[in-house]
Amino acid sequence: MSAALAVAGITLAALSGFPGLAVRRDHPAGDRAAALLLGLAAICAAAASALVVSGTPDAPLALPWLVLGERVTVGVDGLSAFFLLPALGFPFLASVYSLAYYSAADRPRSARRLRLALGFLTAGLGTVVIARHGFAFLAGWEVMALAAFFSITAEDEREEVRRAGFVYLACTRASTLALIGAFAWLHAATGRLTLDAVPEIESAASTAIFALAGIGFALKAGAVPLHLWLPGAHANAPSHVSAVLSGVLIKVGIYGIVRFASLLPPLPVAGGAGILALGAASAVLGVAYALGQHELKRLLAYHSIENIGIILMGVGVGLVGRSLGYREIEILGLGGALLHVWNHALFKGLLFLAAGSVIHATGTGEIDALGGQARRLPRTALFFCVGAVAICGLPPLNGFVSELLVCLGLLHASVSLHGSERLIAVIAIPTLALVGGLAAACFAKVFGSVFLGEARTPAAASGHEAPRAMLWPMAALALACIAIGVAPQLVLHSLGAALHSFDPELAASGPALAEVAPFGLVSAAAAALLAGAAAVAALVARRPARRGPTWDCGYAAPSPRMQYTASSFASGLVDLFRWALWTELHATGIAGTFPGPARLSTHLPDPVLDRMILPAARWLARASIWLRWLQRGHLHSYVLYILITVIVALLVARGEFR
Amino acid sequence: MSEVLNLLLVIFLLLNFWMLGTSRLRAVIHCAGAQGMLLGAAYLAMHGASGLRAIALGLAIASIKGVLIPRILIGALRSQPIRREVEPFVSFTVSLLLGALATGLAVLFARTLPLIEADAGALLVPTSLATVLTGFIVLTTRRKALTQVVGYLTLENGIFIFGLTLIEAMPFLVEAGILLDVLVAVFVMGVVVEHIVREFSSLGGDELTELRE
Amino acid sequence: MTLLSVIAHLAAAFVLPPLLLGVIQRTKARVAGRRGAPLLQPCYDLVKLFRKDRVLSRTTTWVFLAGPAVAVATATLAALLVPFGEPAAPLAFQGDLVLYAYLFGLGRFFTIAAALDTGSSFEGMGGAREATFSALAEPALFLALLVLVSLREDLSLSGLVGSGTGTLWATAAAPMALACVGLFIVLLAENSRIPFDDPTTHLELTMIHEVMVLDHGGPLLGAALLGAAQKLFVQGALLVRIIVPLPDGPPLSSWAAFLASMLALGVGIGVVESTMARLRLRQIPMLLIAASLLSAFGIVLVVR
Amino acid sequence: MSPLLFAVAVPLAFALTALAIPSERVRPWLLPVAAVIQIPLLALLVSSHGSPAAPGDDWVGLDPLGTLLLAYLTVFFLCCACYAPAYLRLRAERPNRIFCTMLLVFFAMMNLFGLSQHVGLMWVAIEATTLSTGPLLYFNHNPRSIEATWKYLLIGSVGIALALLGSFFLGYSALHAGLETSLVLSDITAHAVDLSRPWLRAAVVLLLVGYGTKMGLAPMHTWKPDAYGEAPGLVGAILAGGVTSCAFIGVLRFYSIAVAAGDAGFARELMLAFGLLSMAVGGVFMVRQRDYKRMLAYSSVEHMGILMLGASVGGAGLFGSLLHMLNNGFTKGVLFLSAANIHRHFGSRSIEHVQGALRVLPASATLFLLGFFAVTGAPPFGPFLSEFTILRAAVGDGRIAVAGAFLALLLLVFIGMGATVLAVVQGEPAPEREPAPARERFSQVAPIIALLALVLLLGVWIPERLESALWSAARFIEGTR
Repeated sequence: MSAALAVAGITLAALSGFPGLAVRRDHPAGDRAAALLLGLAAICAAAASALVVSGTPDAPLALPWLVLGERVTVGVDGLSAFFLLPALGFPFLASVYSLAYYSAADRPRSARRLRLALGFLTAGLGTVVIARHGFAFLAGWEVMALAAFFSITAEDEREEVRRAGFVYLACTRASTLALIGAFAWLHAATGRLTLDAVPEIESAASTAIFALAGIGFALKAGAVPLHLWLPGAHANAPSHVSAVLSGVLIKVGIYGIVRFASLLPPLPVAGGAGILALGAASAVLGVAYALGQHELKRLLAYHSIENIGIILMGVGVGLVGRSLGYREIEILGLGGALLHVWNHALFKGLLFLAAGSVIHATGTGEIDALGGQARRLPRTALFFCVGAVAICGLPPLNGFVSELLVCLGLLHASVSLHGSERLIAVIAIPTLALVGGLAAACFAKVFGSVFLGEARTPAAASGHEAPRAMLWPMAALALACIAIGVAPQLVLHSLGAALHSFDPELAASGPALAEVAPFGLVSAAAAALLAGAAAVAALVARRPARRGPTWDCGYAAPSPRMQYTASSFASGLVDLFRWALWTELHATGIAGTFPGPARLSTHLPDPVLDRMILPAARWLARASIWLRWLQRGHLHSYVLYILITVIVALLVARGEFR
Repeated sequence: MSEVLNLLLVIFLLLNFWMLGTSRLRAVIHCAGAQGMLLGAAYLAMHGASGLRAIALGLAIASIKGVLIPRILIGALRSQPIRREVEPFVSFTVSLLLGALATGLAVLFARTLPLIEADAGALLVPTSLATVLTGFIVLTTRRKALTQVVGYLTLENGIFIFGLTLIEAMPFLVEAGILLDVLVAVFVMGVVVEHIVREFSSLGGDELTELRE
Repeated sequence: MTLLSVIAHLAAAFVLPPLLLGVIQRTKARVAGRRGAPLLQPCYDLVKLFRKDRVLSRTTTWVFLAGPAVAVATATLAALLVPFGEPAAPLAFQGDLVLYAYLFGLGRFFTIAAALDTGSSFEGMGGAREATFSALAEPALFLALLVLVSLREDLSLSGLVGSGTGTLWATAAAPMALACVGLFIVLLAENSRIPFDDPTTHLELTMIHEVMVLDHGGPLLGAALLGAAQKLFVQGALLVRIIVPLPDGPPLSSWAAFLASMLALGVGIGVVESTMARLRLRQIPMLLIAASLLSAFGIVLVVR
Repeated sequence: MSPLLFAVAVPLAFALTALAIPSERVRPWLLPVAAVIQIPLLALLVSSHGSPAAPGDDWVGLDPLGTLLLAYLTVFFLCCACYAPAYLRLRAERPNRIFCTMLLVFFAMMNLFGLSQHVGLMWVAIEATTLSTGPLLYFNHNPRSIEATWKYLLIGSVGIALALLGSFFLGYSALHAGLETSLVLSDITAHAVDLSRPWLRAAVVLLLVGYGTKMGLAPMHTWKPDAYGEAPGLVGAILAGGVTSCAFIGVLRFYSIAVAAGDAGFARELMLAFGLLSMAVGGVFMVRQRDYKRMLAYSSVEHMGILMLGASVGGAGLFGSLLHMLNNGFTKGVLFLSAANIHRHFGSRSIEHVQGALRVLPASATLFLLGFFAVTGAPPFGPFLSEFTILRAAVGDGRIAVAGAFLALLLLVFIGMGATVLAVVQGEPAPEREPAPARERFSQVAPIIALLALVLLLGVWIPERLESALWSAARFIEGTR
């Protein structure tokens, strides 16, 4: 039943772009129909998830025919259900948002195409998470990846969009190829392609499969150093697409890692420790690079890398726990990681949507050109603030709950484990703290520079509140952030079901999630915090107020240009990490007694894409162009190639003969 | 009979050298034509006794390869009034040396392959291979399109010599089909050369390097 | 945990922090040779501020109000996680040390946001510094706590310090000492005390916390100051509970011991502030990193 | 005279008719008609010929390979032929008498190749396809097209001449072994074990190079970019989907002799080398390729490499290779025909002039783009299944390095090809090139959609009969029938 529901939802989603083909390009009916169909899809997904979580047994659905002798099946288990809900629910919110943000009337040239792409993206996402067979998985994976490409390049008339799209496309293909390799190896080692637990497999093959799949999934998830596509794609896609990308698309990479981990027998400890280290690196570098960014969406994109890092830390420590038989660590690590998947989807989606409404209102995403938006877009500002607090992992919102679980997992590991695993866990905890601190600094910077203070440019001064269609999805996401933060018990069942289908032994012998996760007291603390802050605020605001200019130590004629900019705000930390980040500084120095105007600007190129991959690609392209010399148009040389080939081949054949 | 065949083959080899050594296009074409004649003669010499069918085929080879095809090529040559030299990339001396090398290699190669006793003394296999290699030399060192057709023709001639050993295995129709194919190939190439002459006002060569990379 | 002790704890969380400030100020005055303000002066100031009307900048929004409000709320909640005079805090669960750290993060976030809300370049500068240094203080705090976690194999603050740390000092004095030094540095940094910042100045460009609340006045300033004082008190209390193994006994005696230790801490901070100079801004990260390294060394000693 | 030759005679009759018909408008319709008639004809022949697994000892016959090839060619030619009238209407300025005639002759010769069981006859047929496509390439009558035609003819003829020499060697190897000389495939296979090894090896090498030249394996691929670039899109499609497949089948037939002789190791090594080299050359030359039709040619080189690689792996790899032959053909049809539409509209093949095709020609550009994804092995299109099968076989065989190289080269190809394809379809058309808004005709797009549908279908559903036909062909080659 739940598999059928999921398939129905996926079908609805895939079809969501098609009604719009029947009406004029700039007619709003297409947008509405797409939102409606995606809404129905989300309902299907919710129903399917609910059925699974409530424990209704489900039989997988199969294609009625065999493909190359393989029975291609789909089915929904707890883990699938956990990912299915955001996969189908999130695009619905994005499509509602796009009613105003990317309406057919405003963008008749690309709205249609984007609707189609978003529909297929949703369908692909859904298919990946419910696939029970390699073929279905890969098909869904590629549909998702390609549809995402079309979504990213919706505004392909811009050069940088095309470039970002191409980088994405190359990366996603690399990831698909790695997965194809993994499945091929899986088949070679076990003789089947189904995504069911593999009873026995050589450990070398198991490691190879997991490594290949891990490369593929890490590319999609955007873990450092495989994150190269992520910032560009997120920054250049339409904002609601960025929200979907960051909210669900990159999470599919996490789903894949978790799914493959559950598929294979417990890995050697080094596997989990490696993921943990990878996660820590992603988290630190992601947030450090985010600090140096000047563009709102690119900054948010680097935070996605950071959060993927946190998730991977959870997965890593969970897998270490699984390998060594520590159930509590496994539950806390993986549970925290999975919960963070949801949470990150919620708050990062919220942040991207809010960023979109700032861009919608002012036409720019340059942080240093904005300012003072809280008075022009008060609701958006509130939502962004919720998202910012949540993403920093601060109580009383949802980000805290999941980070707490991950951190608890690490703390348990640092107490219970021995040897090098213990040391890794011990190192990971302050890393997590550092990441939290940096993230808070970064979001204080963004929130302050964009929404608070005075508008720095006329464009920023012309801002206006977003239309209702954009506000509702944000409101829904913000409410969800608060709900999970204040009442994490809400997700207990979904999370438990996901964990149990990850490792059936947990259901049999492990402690319950509710026993190890202090949800009750967290919930009480969160509620107390909200109530306390409200009470203090009420107490303080009791007194009457007068309005005046900003005092600013008595300097009464401040101009908006004098405000502390985002770049200055971050410069302290960026300078501190300069040895690792390789910041590019462009400065006109101050010299002489009466110096002229001076300028200082910083640029933070991506370490992997801009400093390694692109130069290498350019070098390779030059080398390959040099090889073109072989095909110069001279027929004589072509005939000579044939002659040489014959001779060499004859020699080879002769050599074989001896 | 084997002596007659060997004599014909020696002439064949000499024609190879002549082809590499001469600078006149017309002479090169005639060389190829003469080889075609010799081929027909060799065919008759080997299988003429086996029946009417073989005689017909031998005559067909001689007339097509020896007469018709040179005619086509000479016709293509006539359509262009200027520059009837071969214009090789390498000097004629080097061409001849290459030819000698090719012949030597062919003999060596034929030695390494086991031959049936009937052919062991005969020059059939070495001549065939040497001619094939000569065809390649003409193809790779001569500038003009027309010379390359001749090179192809020489290559084919070499292969046909080898085919002489296998008459029994070939149905008549297949044999005729092969011959027809060669004829058509040369015909089509001739047509193309004529078009090249018309488009580029030359027999082609350096002009034909527009398509690259 | 009785209701009474919860109320006592809560009351202590509100009343004692200004007193601690008073002790520090009095100590500094005494060391400088002055008589100093009365011990209750910070309390008087707070009461006075809460009675005032508010003056708000036209630039500001609700965030300006949220800053002080959240600061007080978070510090109070954090206070509930740290045992004062009893073996356990009113609120304790496995992993509450994470909540403890993140609560201050929340307060800081809103304090910085409120500073930026004014659009003033001074306050932006203060916010930037606060963000920078606290980001570095965070891992130092966790590392120091990890020393205890590794020793105690417990994940709640009450579990770590509630039943006395005497045995730890007996068995692992070196790592404990390292952790305490690290924690003390974090305490000074987080609360903008000398050598990180001079809380008595208001117009120097080196300020961190004080400059952020430049535009806050009246009850808003009162709340901000109260929150800051609570933060100092709570973090001080944690340090004290680690250093001083409280005797098992009737609540009154342990409370007394706790108060005495807090008094000593106040005096200690006062002495530090009187005898040391403020560091140059560029050296502050070094000190914080040094704190992290001290604790990390402590952990290495434990884990090995 | 075998009744099978009707499959050759009927298209030839149509070719004569085409030569005779005076109307330029009516003549192109002969192509689809001939293609449609082929369907029942072939069905009849296959069924009346009985089990296709038993080839006759005649020099025409239907072995599993031939059956597979003919069935594939019929479908493929049908789609291309349906495109022809629309295309030729666009090119009304050029007379199409020779074009239609030669296309039908070409079709007949491909059928003949599929049917031939005699090495010499195979040679005649494949050479005839070369010759009949010469005039097709020259359709545009400009200097570039004559250059391309010239190179195509000469390289093709030289290559195929080597194949003839190889065929003779094969015969000689039987002669040398004292067997009754026969160049009928089944005879050779039957006595393969006794053949003279050195001659057999030399023969297989020459045949591999010769037929490899027709396939366009690197480094004998040099004619391909020129020919595909200059040929009309329709001809490009037929070359890339038809001739190369015939040549591949030819290679497999000779490979099967080596297998039957129990001496296939060297052939496998050579095929692997050719395969990897072709993939690499295709990939390298696709990088920064500015001409999108030449790019398709290099893609074809690459896919010929994949076919070789799969065949060299053997077993399931061979099966995957045969499946890939179909997939590659259909996908190349999609790509060439949609590229033809784009080329027609923009009047240029260079990505400097052709941009923003998605805006101007939404249907054709979308098909081009989807074709690109399909041909680079994106699931769920057919080429994915076949490439995956090959990869799986390679890994299963323990040839990890080969599998790794395969994957790496696929990535290189994707990146190289993607840059060019995206440059064509994305962005805004250059303002001075903003072409007249022409509606894409249904007849211009429908055949491409049909081909793409086939490609997609083969990715999700392989009919049981097709699967068993592929398996029997693979087993036929490896002698495990």
